Amino acid sequence: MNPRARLWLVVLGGGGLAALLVAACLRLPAFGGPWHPYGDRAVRAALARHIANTIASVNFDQRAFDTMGEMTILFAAVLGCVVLLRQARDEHRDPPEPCEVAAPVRRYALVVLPIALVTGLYVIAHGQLSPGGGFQGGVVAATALHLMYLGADYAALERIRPVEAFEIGDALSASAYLVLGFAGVLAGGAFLANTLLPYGTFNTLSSGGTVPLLNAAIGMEVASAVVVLLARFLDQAVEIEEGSGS
Amino acid sequence: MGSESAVTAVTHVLPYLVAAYVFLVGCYGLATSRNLIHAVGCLAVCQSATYVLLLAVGYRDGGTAPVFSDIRPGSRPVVDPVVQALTLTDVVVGATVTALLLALTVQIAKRHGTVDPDELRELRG
Amino acid sequence: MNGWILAATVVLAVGLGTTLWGVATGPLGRRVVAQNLSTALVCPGLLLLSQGYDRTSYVDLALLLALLGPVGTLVFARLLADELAEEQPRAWGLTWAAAGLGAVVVAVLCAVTGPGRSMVKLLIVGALLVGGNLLASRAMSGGFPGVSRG
Amino acid sequence: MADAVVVVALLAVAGLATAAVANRDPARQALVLAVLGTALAVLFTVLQAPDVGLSQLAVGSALTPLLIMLSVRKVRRRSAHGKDSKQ
Repeated sequence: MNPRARLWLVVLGGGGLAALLVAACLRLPAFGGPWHPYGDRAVRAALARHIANTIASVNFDQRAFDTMGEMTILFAAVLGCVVLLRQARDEHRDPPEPCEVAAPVRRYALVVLPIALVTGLYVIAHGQLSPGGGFQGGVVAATALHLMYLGADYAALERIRPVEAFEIGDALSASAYLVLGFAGVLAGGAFLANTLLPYGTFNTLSSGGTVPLLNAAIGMEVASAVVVLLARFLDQAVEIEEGSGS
Repeated sequence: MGSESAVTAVTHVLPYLVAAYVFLVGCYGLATSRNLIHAVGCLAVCQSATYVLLLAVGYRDGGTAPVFSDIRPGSRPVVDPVVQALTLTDVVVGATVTALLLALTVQIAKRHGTVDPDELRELRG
Repeated sequence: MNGWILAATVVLAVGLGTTLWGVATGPLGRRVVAQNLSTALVCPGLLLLSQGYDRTSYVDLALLLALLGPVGTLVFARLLADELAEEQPRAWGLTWAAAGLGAVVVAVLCAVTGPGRSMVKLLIVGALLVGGNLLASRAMSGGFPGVSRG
Repeated sequence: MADAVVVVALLAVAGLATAAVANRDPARQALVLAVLGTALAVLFTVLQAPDVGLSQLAVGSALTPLLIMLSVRKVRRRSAHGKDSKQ
């Protein structure tokens, strides 16, 4: 098909889709309306289990099984990247020479790295209280490590980030989530049911039964997954060269 | 009076229309892209349309976030937490899917030496 | 709608409008400057929104943006170092103006909040925002002189 | 009028999405996507979803740009390498 015919097809199909979408939008409940039956029930259930952040309660208690599905997608995507971006037979590793970075940039990276790591951990730890949680905090902590690459050089990053350890951490935290789920079954409840631990005092770090534990498992899983992912991309972009032997 | 009701009518559907527009624009970019990395970026734009739609459905006028670390429960109306939880996981998982597609693109570039979908089709056919 | 949200609306409209125009057109150097300015202009907007909605927990958003926004700019400054070395983008007037806006917003909010934990958090956000913004500007105009590949 | 800030954020997202599609060079598109991520975070904040906003900031401001720029670098280096060997 030539590009012109393809463009016409896109315009035709897109136009039809646009008309249907606009028609659907006009029949949706008005934006900002007061009727949210599921939301109201979710808030009540979260408060009954002493969880201050209702979103964390939905993610790690009321719909914890869905979060397991999300975690599986994450795990599979990382596995796919690792397989796709492995070193091929006709490639060799060529460590890049250390690069020159302006002194203020280097200093900034070294100062902000620990701050960003602590912020990531803070976001994970307060997941069931204030906005935040394992998903967000994990990404922040993993991104923070890569300030070492941005502010210093690749060799420095490799020293503070042993990829094998993070691969093991990824698998361990994914299985920790499953183990916590099965612990619910063994205790006589259902898979991932939040009946294992006491609910604790409202608005404290240990409140919410198993929610903080599942949250921590997801935080570790996301952080390790992102580190492994970026490590593969950095390997390809910086280190792996075409042609066998050097 | 008439113009005022027209304004409220627009604000009542505007978020949905923006979501539909963002989705369609992303699709257009995907269909006409000449570079696979650009296409992955367009897919990210399509994904963001779903976030906008979900959160728009859950919004309540005058509501605030259902997070009770700094307000007393029941003191203010809150928005729908269920759609927020769906979107929250979607954002992070969407990013890893983007990474998977970029990995595929890098692999295609290695195998075929190009990331232009049209040139790739010629190589095969 | 209270005054805080009105101020946030103005800051966000101006900030997002100018960065949209700056990042979508023109030479590469100008686009990186615009990306850096988006952090510096949106972060005060988020702080004002948190005050306007009377939710101290929303300050976390501004904290994360102040931390990660400059990191994003560093990504571009480092991986586009070759292209940027030819252009040497400099916009110190704009950068200092944006940093000044951030400092003023943080100072006003600190005066309203009064001493306490939330004030410490606001000061951290302000320091990270202004420092990161200035540093990112420095990084894109010759912060990576020796990056050929690495 | 209370929705003015919502309308501003929505229009910014729509404009940036258009710009992200219209910029055909991946490096320039990555810059627009970084700003789009920030604008989406603002939209989520005004729609009272700070959790989602945090998620979007964490992913959109540094992680996605880094992934795209690393892919661009790999693909460019490859094609530069290919041209060298052809000459």
